[in-house]
Amino acid sequence: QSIGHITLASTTSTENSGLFGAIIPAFTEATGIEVRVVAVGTGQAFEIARRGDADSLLVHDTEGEARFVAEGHGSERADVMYNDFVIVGPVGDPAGIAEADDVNEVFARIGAAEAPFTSRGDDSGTHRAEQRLWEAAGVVTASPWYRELGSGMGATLNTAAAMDAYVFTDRATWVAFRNRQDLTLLFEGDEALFNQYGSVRISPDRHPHLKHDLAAQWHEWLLSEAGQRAIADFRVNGGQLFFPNSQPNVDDAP
Amino acid sequence: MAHQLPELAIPALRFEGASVVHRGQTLLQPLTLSFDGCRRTLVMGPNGAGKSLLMRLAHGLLLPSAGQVYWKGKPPRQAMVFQRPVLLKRSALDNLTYALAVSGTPWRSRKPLAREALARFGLSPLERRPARVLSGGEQQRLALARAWLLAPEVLFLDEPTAALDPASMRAVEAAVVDFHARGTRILMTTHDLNQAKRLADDVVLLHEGRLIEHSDAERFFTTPASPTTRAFIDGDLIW
Amino acid sequence: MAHQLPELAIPALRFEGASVVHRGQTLLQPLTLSFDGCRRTLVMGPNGAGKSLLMRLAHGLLLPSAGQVYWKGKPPRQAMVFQRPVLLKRSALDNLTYALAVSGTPWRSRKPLAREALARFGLSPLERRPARVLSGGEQQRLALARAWLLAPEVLFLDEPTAALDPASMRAVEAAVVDFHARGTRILMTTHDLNQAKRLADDVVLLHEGRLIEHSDAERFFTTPASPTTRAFIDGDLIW
Amino acid sequence: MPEFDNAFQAALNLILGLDSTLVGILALSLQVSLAAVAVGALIGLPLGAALALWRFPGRGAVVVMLNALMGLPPVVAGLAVYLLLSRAGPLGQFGLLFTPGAMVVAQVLLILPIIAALTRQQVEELHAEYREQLQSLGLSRLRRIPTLLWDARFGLMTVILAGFGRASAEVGAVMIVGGNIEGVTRVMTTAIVLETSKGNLPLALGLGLVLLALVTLINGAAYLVGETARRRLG
Amino acid sequence: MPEFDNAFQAALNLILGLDSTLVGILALSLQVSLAAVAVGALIGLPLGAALALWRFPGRGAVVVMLNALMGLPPVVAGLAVYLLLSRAGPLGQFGLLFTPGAMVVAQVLLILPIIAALTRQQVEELHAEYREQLQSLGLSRLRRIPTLLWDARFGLMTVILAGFGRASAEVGAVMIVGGNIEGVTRVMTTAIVLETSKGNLPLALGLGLVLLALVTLINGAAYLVGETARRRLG
Ligand SMILES: Nc1ncnc2c1ncn2[C@@H]1O[C@H](COP(=O)(O)OP(=O)(O)OP(=O)(O)O)[C@@H](O)[C@H]1O
Ligand SMILES: Nc1ncnc2c1ncn2[C@@H]1O[C@H](COP(=O)(O)OP(=O)(O)OP(=O)(O)O)[C@@H](O)[C@H]1O
Ligand SMILES: [Mg+2]
Ligand SMILES: [Mg+2]
Ligand SMILES: O=S(=O)([O-])[O-]
Repeated sequence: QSIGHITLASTTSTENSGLFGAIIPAFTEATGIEVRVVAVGTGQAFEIARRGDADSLLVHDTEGEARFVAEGHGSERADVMYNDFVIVGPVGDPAGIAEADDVNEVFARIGAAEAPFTSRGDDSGTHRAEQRLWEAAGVVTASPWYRELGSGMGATLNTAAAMDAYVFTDRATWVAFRNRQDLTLLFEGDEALFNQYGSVRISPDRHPHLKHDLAAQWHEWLLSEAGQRAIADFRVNGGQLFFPNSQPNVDDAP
Repeated sequence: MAHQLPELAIPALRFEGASVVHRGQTLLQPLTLSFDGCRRTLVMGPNGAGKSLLMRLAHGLLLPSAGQVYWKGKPPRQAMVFQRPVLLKRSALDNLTYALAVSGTPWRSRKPLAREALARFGLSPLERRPARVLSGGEQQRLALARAWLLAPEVLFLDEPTAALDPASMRAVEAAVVDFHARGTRILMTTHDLNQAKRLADDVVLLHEGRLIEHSDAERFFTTPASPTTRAFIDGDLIW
Repeated sequence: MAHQLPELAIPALRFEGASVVHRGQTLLQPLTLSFDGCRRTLVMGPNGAGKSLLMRLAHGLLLPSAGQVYWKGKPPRQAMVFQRPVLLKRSALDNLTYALAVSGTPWRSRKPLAREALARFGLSPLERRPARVLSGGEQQRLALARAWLLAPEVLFLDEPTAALDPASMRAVEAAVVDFHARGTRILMTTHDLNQAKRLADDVVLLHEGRLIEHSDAERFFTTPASPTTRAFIDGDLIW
Repeated sequence: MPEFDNAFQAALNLILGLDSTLVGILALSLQVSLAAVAVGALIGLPLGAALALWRFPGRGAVVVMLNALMGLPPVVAGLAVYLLLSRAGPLGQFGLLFTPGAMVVAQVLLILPIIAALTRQQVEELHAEYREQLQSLGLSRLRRIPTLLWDARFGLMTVILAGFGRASAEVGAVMIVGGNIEGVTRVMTTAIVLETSKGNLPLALGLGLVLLALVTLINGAAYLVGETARRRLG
Repeated sequence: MPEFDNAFQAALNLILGLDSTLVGILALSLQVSLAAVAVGALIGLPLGAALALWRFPGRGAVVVMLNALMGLPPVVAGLAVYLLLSRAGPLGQFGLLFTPGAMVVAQVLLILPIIAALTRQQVEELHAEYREQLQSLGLSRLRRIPTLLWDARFGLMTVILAGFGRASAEVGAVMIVGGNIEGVTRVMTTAIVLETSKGNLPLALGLGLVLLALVTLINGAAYLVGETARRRLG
C-alpha cells in the first residue's frame, strides 16, 4: 500500500515533541506515502535541503525560509502552524521574572540580576529569536552568567536543569521534556514570543531528481483541513502544543 | 666420581607419587623419589623422557596432577637455568641487575656484582648488547651467570651446556663444581654421558615418563640395575 | 674422512669480502670463501664466533653489510634447521603439512608424507601435540623432519643435535649421511668435535668473527694450519 | 540514586517488554556494527599485516597516520561520508544517504584504522619471531600474511572486539549519515541521544544498558569460541 | 569536490589565522584528552596486567565484561557521569559538572576498558613467555606487573595511542558532562558538532582536520620516541 517515501528535513524541537509521530501516520494512511524525518539543527536542515538530500523542509525560521526561497533553493513556502516560546527557570526565580509585565522586562531583570542563563548558542531559529529579545531589552549578555552552549534544545534544557539556569525554549520541547529537576515555566504569553513554523518545497529546477510529486502531496496535506486538524489534535498531557495557521492560497515568496 | 664434601643443612626434596597428566595423557608416571644432602644429581634419559617436567616439578613451577612434591623443612633458596633460556628484552647487564634487584640486592652493589658475573662467564664485552640478540651459547652463559649471581642453595640446570663450545663447557662444569663446593645442591640434566660421569654423585634415569633407576653414579655407570639403563649407556635406547 | 660421491650439479656458493656490521660493531669480518660441490661442510668455532651469522648469510636470511654472497648459477632449493627451532603455533603434524603446502605439495599427499617424516624422526605418537609444548629434543627433531620433507638441494643445519639424546644424535647423523647420499649439499655447525670428525668433508673454523681456517677434514684435524685451530681442537680456546 | 535505579528498571522493562520497535532498533544496531566490523576486519587485518611486513620509504609516516586515524572523530567521518554520498557529492546518484548502507560505510571508516593499527603491531611482533623460518621456507611476504594472521588469531580477536566496540558505541557518524530516521536508520545510540534530548534520562540510560548487554553477549560468545580453540592448542 | 576543498581551505585558514578562540578550544581538547589518557593508563595498565596474571573464579566473566566495555557508548558514559555529578546526584556537592574535570572523568570511564582490555591481552602473551623465569626468580604476581609492563612497552604504546584516539575523537560524553559551554568546556569535537548543526559543513570538516593534524603530531612524537628506544634495543 506504500507508494514510496519522502525525506523531510526538520528540527529537533518538532521531532522531540512527538508531533511527527502523531500526524505522519494519518498522512501515510491517506496517501500511502511514507515520511522519513531527519531532525537536525536549523542550519543543518537548510543545508541538507540545499544540497538536494531532502524532499521537503519544515522549520521555524521565517527569515531563513524566505531567504532559502529567494535564493532559488525553494519553490514555495507556507505557514503551517505556530506555537510560542516560553522562559523557564529555577523554581526560586532569583531574577523575579514571573512578576514581569512583558518579555522585555523578563530579559532586563535577568540581565540586571546577572542570573545564570543558558543559551543554545547554535544559530538556530530559537537562538535567533532569543538574541532579538536581548537586543530589544537592551541587555548586553556576558559570561559568566550568560552561557552559550552550542547545543540543541534538549541538551540545553538538560544543562540548564543541572545548572539551575534560566533558559529560553519553545513550548513543545518544554512540555515534552522530562528531566526538569528544579526548572519550571516562569513566563509565557507575550506576543513577541510567537514561533511560526513553515513548510518549504524544494525547487524542482535545482534538484530534478527529488520526489517532487510526493513532496507536493505532503506540503498540500499539511495545509489542508485534514493536516491542520491532525496538528490541532496533537496533545501532550491534554495540552495543545501546535496551533495550525495555514492561509489557503497564500504562498510563494512572502 | 662421587664428590665428598661436608653435607650442609639443605632440606630434602621429596616426590611422593607425583605424576603429570595433561589432557588425559600421562606425561610423567607417579614418581616417588627423594633428593637428600648436598649432592650433584644428574637426571638423564632420552628426549621426551620427562626430565624437564621433573625439574619443573622439583623447582615448584609445576604442580603435580596427583601426589606431592615438597621440601622436608623450609624450602631453600633456589635458582634454575632453563633448557631454553628466557632472557628479558633488556641488555645483558640489565638482565643481571634485574635478577639482583628482585633478590633484594641494594642498588649500589648491583652493577659491580653483575659485571663480575659477566666476566666470570666471558660475557664482559657484551654487557650492553640486547640479551635477545646474543648467540645461542652466549644466551646460555648469560642464564648461567644470572643463576650464579643469585647464590642459590639449590641449583637446577636443564641441559646447561647443550649450546656451549668445548672450552665453555669445561668452564661451566668447573663453575658447577665450584657452586657445589660452596654448598649448593645441584640437580642437572644432560645428554652427555661423559659429562654425567665427570659431575654426578648420583643419577636418575627416566624413560617414557617413568623412573628407571636412581642410584649412585659409580653404580649407575658400572653395574646398572636395569637393562634399560644398560641400553641407554650403550646409546642403544632408541625411539 | 672425506666422503666421495659423484659431485652433483649444485652451484657453488661464494662469499666475497662479505662482512656483518651492526651499529658500528663488526660481528663478522670480511669473509672470502667458496663452498663447491656436494660436500658436507662443518662450521666450527667458539660461542659468538659468528657461525650462525655465516649460516644466515649463506641461506640468504641476512644481507652482508659489505661484500657479496651469491650462488654461481641458479640458487638451489634450500632448507635450514635453526639453532633455536621456530615452530608455528600448530600441532606437530600441521607444522609439517604447512611446510609441504608452502612448497607446493598437492593437498592429498601432504598428510601421508608428513606422517612418514614424523615416523622417521620418532615423533609419530606426538603428531597431534601442539608443537610449542614438545620437549627440547622433540622440537629439534620436528624441525629436522620439516627440513627433510622439503628435500632440499642444500641443507643448512645449525647445531642440529645440541638437544638430542645420544641415540637420537646417531639417528640424525645417519639422516645427514643419507641426505648427502641423495645428493644434498650439507652446511652444518656443531660444537661436538667427534661429530665433526664423523661427518665432515671439510671444516670452516671461525673465531671472534674471523675466518681462521677452511680445509679438508683430514687436514684440519691432523695437521691444522693455524695455532688457533690447534688450541680449538685441544679444547683450549677460551673466552 | 533514583536515576540509576530507574535506568535499571527501564532496561529491565525494555527487555521484558520486548517491544517490537526496540527489537527493530537493536537488530539494526547489530546489523550495521557487525557489517562494519566484518568489512573493517576483511580490509584491516591484511592491511595491518602488510604494513607489518613491508619496509618502504615513508613507512613510518604511514604507521603514524594510521595510529592517528584511530582518533578520527565519528562526526568527521560522518561528515566526510555525508559529503560523498550527498546528492551534490560524487556518489550522490546511488541514493545511499540516510540508509543503513551509508552507516556501515561511515563505521568502516572509523574502525578500519583501529583494526589495522593494532593488527600491525601484533603481527609485527609475531613476525619478529617467525621471519627467518618463513623466509627460509621461501614464503613471499604476500603469502606470509595468512600464516601470520592465523597464528596471531587469539590476540587479533581482542583487536576485532575493540573495533566492534567502537562501532556499536559511536553515535556521531551514524547520526549524520543515517539521520536517525525512525524505523529506517534509528539505532541504539541515536535513540539514546534522542531520549537524552527529550530529558528521558532513565530511559536513555536503560537503552544504553540494553545495548551493553547485547554487546556483552556477543563478546561472551567470542570468548567462548576463542577459549575452546585455545584449549585445543595446549 | 568543492566541500572538501573548502574544508582544507577552512582548516588552513584556521591554522594560519591562529585565532585565539580556536587555540583555546584546541588546548582544552588536548588537556582533557591527555589527562584522561594519563589517568586511564595509570589505572588501565596495571589493571590489565593484573587480569592477565591472576586466575580466579569468574575471571572469564571479568574479561568478557572488560572487552564489552570497550563498546561503552560515550553518551552513556556521559549520562552516568552527569547523573553522578549533577546537583541531585551523590557527588553533586563538588560542583564538578560542566567543568573540564568532569569531562576528564567521563573520558577516563570510556578509555579505561580499552586500555585495560588490550593490555590484558598483550601482557598475557608476554607472560606466557616469561612466567616460568619470573616465578623461578621468586617474583610475586604483584611484582611481575612492572616488569611485564616495561618489557611490553612497545606494544602498549599502540594501546595507549588507541585510548588517546578514542578520547580525542569522542563527542557524546564531553557534550553531556561539559555542556559545550563557550570558553569553558567547548572542545574541538563539540565545536565540530555545533558547526555541523549550523550547517557550516566545510568549517566543521576543517575543524576536524585541524584536530586530526594535532593528534597526528602527538602520534608522530610518540612514534619517534618509541623508535629511538627500540633501536637502542637492537
Ligand atoms: N604442556 C605440555 N602439554 C603436552 N605435552 C607436554 C607438555 N609439556 C611437556 N609435554 C610432553 O611431555 C614429555 C616430556 O617432556 P620433557 O620436556 O620433560 O622432556 P625431556 O625429558 O626434557 O626431553 P628433552 O631431552 O627433549 O628436553 C614430552 O613428550 C613432551 O612432548
Ligand atoms: N642482531 C644482532 N645484534 C647485535 N649483535 C649480534 C646480533 N646477532 C648476533 N650478534 C652477535 O654476533 C656474534 C656472533 O653471533 P652468532 O650467533 O653467529 O654466534 P655463533 O658462532 O653462532 O655462537 P653460538 O655457538 O653461541 O651459537 C655474537 O657475539 C652475537 O652476540
Ligand atoms: Mg628437556
Ligand atoms: Mg649459533
Ligand atoms: O564518539 S561518539 O560519536 O560516539 O561520541
